[in-house]
Amino acid sequence: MLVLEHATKFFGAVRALEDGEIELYAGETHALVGENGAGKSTLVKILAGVHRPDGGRMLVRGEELELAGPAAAREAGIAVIYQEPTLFPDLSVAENVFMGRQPLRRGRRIDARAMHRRVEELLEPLGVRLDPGRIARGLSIADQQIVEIVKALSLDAQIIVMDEPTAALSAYEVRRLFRVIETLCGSGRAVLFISHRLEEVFEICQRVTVMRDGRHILTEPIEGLSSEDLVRAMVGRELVAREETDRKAPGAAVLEVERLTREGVFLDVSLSVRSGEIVALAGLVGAGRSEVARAIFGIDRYDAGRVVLNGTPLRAGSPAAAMAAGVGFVPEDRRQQGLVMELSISDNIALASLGRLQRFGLLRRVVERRFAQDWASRLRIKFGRTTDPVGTLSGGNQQKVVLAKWLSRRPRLLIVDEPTRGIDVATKAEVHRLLLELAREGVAILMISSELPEVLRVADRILVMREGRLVAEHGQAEATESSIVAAATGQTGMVLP
Amino acid sequence: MSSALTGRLAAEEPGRSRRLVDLIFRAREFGIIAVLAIFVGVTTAIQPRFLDDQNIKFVLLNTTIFALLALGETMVVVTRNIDLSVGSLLGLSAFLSSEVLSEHRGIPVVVAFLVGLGIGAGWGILHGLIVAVAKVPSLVVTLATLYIIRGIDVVIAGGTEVVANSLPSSFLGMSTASFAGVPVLAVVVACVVGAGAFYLRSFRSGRELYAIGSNPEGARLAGIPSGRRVFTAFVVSGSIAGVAGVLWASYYGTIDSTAGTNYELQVVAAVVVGGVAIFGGSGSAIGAAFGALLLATIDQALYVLGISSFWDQAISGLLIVLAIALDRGISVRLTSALRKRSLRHAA
Amino acid sequence: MQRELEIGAEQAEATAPRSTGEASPSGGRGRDEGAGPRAWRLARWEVGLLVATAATVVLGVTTSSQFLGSYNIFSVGLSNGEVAIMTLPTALIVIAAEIDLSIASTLALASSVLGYLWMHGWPMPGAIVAVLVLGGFLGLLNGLLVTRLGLPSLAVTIGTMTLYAGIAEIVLGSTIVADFPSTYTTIGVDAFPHTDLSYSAVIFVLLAVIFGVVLHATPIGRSIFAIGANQEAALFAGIRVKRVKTGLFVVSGLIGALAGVLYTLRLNTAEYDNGSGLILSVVAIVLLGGVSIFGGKGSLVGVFLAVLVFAGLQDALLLTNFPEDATDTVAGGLLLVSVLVPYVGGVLSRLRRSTARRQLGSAP
Amino acid sequence: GTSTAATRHGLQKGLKVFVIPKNLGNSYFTTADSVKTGGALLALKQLGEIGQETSGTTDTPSAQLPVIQADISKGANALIISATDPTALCPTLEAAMKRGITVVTYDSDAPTCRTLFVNQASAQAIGESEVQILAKEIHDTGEIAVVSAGPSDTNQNTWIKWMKVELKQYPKMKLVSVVYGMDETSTDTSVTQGLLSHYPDLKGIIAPTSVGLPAAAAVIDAAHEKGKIMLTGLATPDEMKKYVANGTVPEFELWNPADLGYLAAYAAVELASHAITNAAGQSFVAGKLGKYTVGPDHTILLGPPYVFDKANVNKFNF
Ligand SMILES: Nc1ncnc2c1ncn2[C@@H]1O[C@H](COP(=O)(O)OP(=O)(O)OP(=O)(O)O)[C@@H](O)[C@H]1O
Ligand SMILES: Nc1ncnc2c1ncn2[C@@H]1O[C@H](COP(=O)(O)OP(=O)(O)OP(=O)(O)O)[C@@H](O)[C@H]1O
Ligand SMILES: [Mg+2]
Ligand SMILES: [Mg+2]
Repeated sequence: MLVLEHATKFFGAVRALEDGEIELYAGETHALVGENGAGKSTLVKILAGVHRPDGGRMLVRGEELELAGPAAAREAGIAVIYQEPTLFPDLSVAENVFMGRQPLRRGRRIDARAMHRRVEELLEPLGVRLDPGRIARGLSIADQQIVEIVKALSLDAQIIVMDEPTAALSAYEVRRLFRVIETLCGSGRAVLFISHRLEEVFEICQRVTVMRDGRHILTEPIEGLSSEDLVRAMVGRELVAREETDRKAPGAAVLEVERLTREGVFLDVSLSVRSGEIVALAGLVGAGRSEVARAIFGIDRYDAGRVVLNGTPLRAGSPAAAMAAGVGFVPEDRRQQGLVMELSISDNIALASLGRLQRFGLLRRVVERRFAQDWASRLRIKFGRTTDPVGTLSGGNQQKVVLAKWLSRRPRLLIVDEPTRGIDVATKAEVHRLLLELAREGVAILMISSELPEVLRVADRILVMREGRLVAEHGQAEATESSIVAAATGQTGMVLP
Repeated sequence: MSSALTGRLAAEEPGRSRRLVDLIFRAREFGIIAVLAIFVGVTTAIQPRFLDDQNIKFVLLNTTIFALLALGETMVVVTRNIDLSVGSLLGLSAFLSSEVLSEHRGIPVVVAFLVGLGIGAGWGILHGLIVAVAKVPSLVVTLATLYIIRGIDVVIAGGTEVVANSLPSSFLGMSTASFAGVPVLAVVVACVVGAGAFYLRSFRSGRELYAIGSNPEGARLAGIPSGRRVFTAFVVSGSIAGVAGVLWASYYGTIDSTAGTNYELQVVAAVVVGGVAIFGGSGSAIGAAFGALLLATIDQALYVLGISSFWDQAISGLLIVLAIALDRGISVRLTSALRKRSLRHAA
Repeated sequence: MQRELEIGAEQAEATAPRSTGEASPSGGRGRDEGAGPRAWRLARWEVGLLVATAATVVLGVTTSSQFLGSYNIFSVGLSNGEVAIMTLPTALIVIAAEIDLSIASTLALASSVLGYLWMHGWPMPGAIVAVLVLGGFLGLLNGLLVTRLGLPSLAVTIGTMTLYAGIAEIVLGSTIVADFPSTYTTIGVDAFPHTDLSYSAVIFVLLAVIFGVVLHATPIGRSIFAIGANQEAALFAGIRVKRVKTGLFVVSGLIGALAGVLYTLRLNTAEYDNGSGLILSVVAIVLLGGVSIFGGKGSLVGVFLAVLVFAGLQDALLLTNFPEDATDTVAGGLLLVSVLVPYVGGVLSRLRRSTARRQLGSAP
Repeated sequence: GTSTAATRHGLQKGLKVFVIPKNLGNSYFTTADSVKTGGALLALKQLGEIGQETSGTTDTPSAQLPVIQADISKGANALIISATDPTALCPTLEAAMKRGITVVTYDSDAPTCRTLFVNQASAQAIGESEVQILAKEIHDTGEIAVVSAGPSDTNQNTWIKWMKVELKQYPKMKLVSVVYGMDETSTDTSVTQGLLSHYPDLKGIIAPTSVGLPAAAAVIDAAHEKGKIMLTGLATPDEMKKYVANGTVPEFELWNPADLGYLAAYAAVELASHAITNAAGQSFVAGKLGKYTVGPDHTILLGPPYVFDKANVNKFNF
């Protein structure tokens, strides 16, 4: 149905794609996997007509095509759901779906009624209730994803590309999405599915393409491959299995949260984290986990309850106070919240420690540089120079910079929100190793993660949130994926396949 | 278990909350109409003559050029851009178009409009190109041309002025003509603004302007020809400023190189007061026109009330601040209402 | 700029050996580019301005032998001092991705109030202090509206620009106060002792040094850059975003009021419309100085040079009998050229690179 | 006796003389200064001097000051200036005089820091005659208002002061308001509209500003109020021909601005050549205008203001 051969793409001097290759058949779900920066998104953007390839050719239904822009790709029946949602927050859901293709009435006017009707028709089979007339601002990430899918459906596209659609979704929503994908393939469409979660790839896809460093490595039916095979192809070397570290018994409570409430977001949340302990907060996206973390760190205010650190109540609404009390916070959105992309690697690492890098009010540059250098090498960050803008790093290394920024403050409590979102397998393992090591050194860790295997592997204790409330607590030993999902969704009978 | 939270959130019925949100949405225009009504009401209570024919006519006449410029500015602002050159452009067009009429006696008035339109469109094209192709921030571009155009005006005018006596009376009468007591020009401008608002609301390319302002990157990915749309918005804004210059000349009769100085800030103020978000994506041409009407009404009300005109600026300034604060308040409420609804849907 | 230069040079040595050990996928890139070219790229804007400054001086000297004469230097400083002073806080605010369009109106209000207080028998030092405090409050109001209510500063300060100028009008009305004591108004007549510079120019230079150090060498300065580049990330790094921003607006108000005092005393006239129209020059100079309107980028060296270019060019044109306001045209043109040059440069280098690659591709 | 002798000695040629109106782009000053209209620059040309008109485009001291300073830097021998604000300009003008530059003010004076002031008409005469013209038109009765320029404009304020004095002679005429149109056509229009709306019984308006009078006339004309509200003031004849013809403004006044500039130029050259001093009683011949004598306070008076009406307005072209 679609063939892309020898695609190359340069960004300035950076070769993002060297030999991109993909082949899609009707009715198949095809996985595209690879490490961070392997060039997956770049390949997708070439298919979408966003980037013009510097070389290679593309065949759609046997015809050679050169895409002049996103509109041309749409015309060719290719719909793309991008890694970052691309909605227009000020426009209605229906307009988001039909932007540029709104149904018209006499005199080339937009037929709003027909547009809303169409959206409702498209939503129906997905089993989602969404008001087509509401503006997109304030939609949950899952709902935003739904709008993107409806957009693809409305195009009646034969080729649907999804760039990490599950990265921001919880298990329940992933189910919903998979049902949709199955319907799509059933009707003869081709789906290109990108994900860092290999278990998903095995579950939904028939064939897989692996990329590394901008090159095509292999394309094979998924049957007969093991996840080790895939990982080996992605990284190009064997992964050393994580040795089970023996954990020390946790010490005194570092963080105590008492009946924390923020109207309409979370209610009556009480939890504690002890030194040397890793506590995971699991739940669906939108359950309010990030909000709890943000409230603890002082980004958001809360309406009731209190946060106690090492026995002392923490002033609400002040990240500075939280930091002074020894809290570090790795936020969920690396690009928006974790890093200042324009600043250099070293500036970013030092950003939370400016207070101690000064003397007489002046920053000490030499100390600052050595400091950044030191932490960068401790976390094995791959970089050219510490003065390079942090935006030039791959996703995983960016995440390590965020970690370095906080570890360098030697926090007593580290809150990590989705620490491995959008990170490849190898780096993910390294992050896990780091967290475990920190815990061994006595740091208390509160981890929010939507990835159940990660939660099960790393956490000592697992708390589950649903609709703004804590609904369950599991020790590491008794927790299973299904028990957590059951608690998170409130559907006690549900079992993962 | 979670009944308290979901129960509270589900309390609103879908139908009702939808209606509520729609109402709040429309209220962004209602708000300004309400302020206008209150203002007119209070002024009239103090000074009943505020609502007499002649005064209404004055207000409408003073609003026309202003509202026209606000329409062009709205088209630019919804795309997350700004056009600061309109005041200078109006001045240049006013001078050159009236000079053509006064130098060549007997030339048809339409020539003046062509001259004005040509000047406006020409500069609009330049702005559009620089912003859309070279991707230079429009604030910087139009700030620069604000100076440049005014300077050209000063150099061309060189201390001379066009006086009413040298202009054909058909030209001068045009802006003040009225039919059944209603200024014709006001009606024409109302129609133009209406058409502009209709275009922005009901045409694909109009909606795309909003999309560009709402999420520029998303617009690119959606295949919207952003460059072309933004370019068009600047050309329209420039053209409108050019035509407005001709109307200005017709209205005031005496034109020197200072016509329209600092007018751009008033136009932006009207647009902001009218509920157009300064960072794009929302707002309507009707709202902006009402913003212009409100500011013009306040001006006139002060004169009519005999309040020292020294108060005029302070009051419009206060109004601008209040308007954006109010608008912000509404949109925060709106967002949180929507978020709660989406939480309920997810449940 | 100096900061970048310094790091660029030393960092190259420090990092290169260590990073060679890493199998960095993008590591090959840029290693061959030495520190020199990199620093050069960063400093390009300032170097461009330096060239422009030199060109201005050459132009000035060729048009008039008096251009570098002490009287001319004095009068250039005198006429541009207040604008120059106002560019400093404006630069910081723009780097923090906000804008303060009300600073020139603060000047007007400060001038009005100074006149009002003097007229009503306040002693001069008391009146000046009161006016500076007032300026701080006006800035605080802006800051609170922006940070506490979350309003866009462009809109807020368009509003307060009108509001403050309006209050100035109410305070003084048609009154003109023109009998300030001559010990104060001497700043409009005499140069600063032992120099050819006006008092306002000397104050500008001193403030520029202070602002430069704060912006480029202190944690606060780093915070300003971080806030401007990504406010949310700055917040998540524990930077007190609201406080820093509010502080910047307060400083802006304070400096606006200081400029108002200087303006009033220099002209020995308090009048409500003092300083109207200056805001556009202030913003134009800041942007010309290489400060990004989107925030996060800029240097005070650039702004300082832009002040020199702006004032020098304006004066050179005056000496050639340009109408005074048409000189603004040239400022506008300069601004436009300054934003178009990087674009044209970008197009050219893209062209060059793509030809280079094509050659590379055909070579093997 | 000495003065006539000095004139015979002849004047220096090649003097650098700068003419600095309040602002550029103002037709009144264009008329006063330019060669075409027979103003200051014509006189300088005839005398063989290097004349040049320089100023800003807004009439504020902060726009005028850099221009004056630049002129000093350019090596001026004489400045002919209409002062936007005496106090603000004085230090600079004094600096100029200290450097031996002759400073002649015209149109608007800076009493303490100039060599000579060439006065277009006595303020008292203008204030009185404006009131008299209006009184004639409204039969000494009714509410009247003034549309002035800026609230701080010295000339207008002095004239208004004398108007108020003169009004004491007309007990049935009541000055109800002074409004400020800022010498911007659009503001003049708005304030005049405001007057009409606020004072329904208004009988007359005096607009002693060349921008305000035509703007006010246009409003009255458009509002079909002519005949009901009488209007007079100061403006150049070209701008007013239309309104004189259609009866909106039956009579208005002005001196000949070109003559004012012409006279100021002669005075400046005489002084700069040391042909005369600025002492009272010194006299000289100002070309086509004839002989003038320096009066008290180092001033020269151009003459009485000139009244324009239907009969004579079309004879003038400025
Ligand atoms: N617009 C751009 N400008 C410069 N470099 C870019 C750009 N987009 C991508 N790159 C670079 O191209 C390479 C491939 O990036 P791409 O986004 O395709 O990776 P990916 O496989 O999608 O990674 P991830 O799993 O993190 O999403 C990376 O080195 C990246 O830094
Ligand atoms: N992008 C968004 N825009 C607006 N509201 C959002 C967005 N994402 C989430 N919300 C709202 O915020 C609240 C809590 O969401 P939050 O993202 O904190 O959940 P979470 O459990 O932390 O999920 P995650 O898995 O992303 O960490 C919900 O009311 C949700 O609707
Ligand atoms: Mg990607
Ligand atoms: Mg979250």
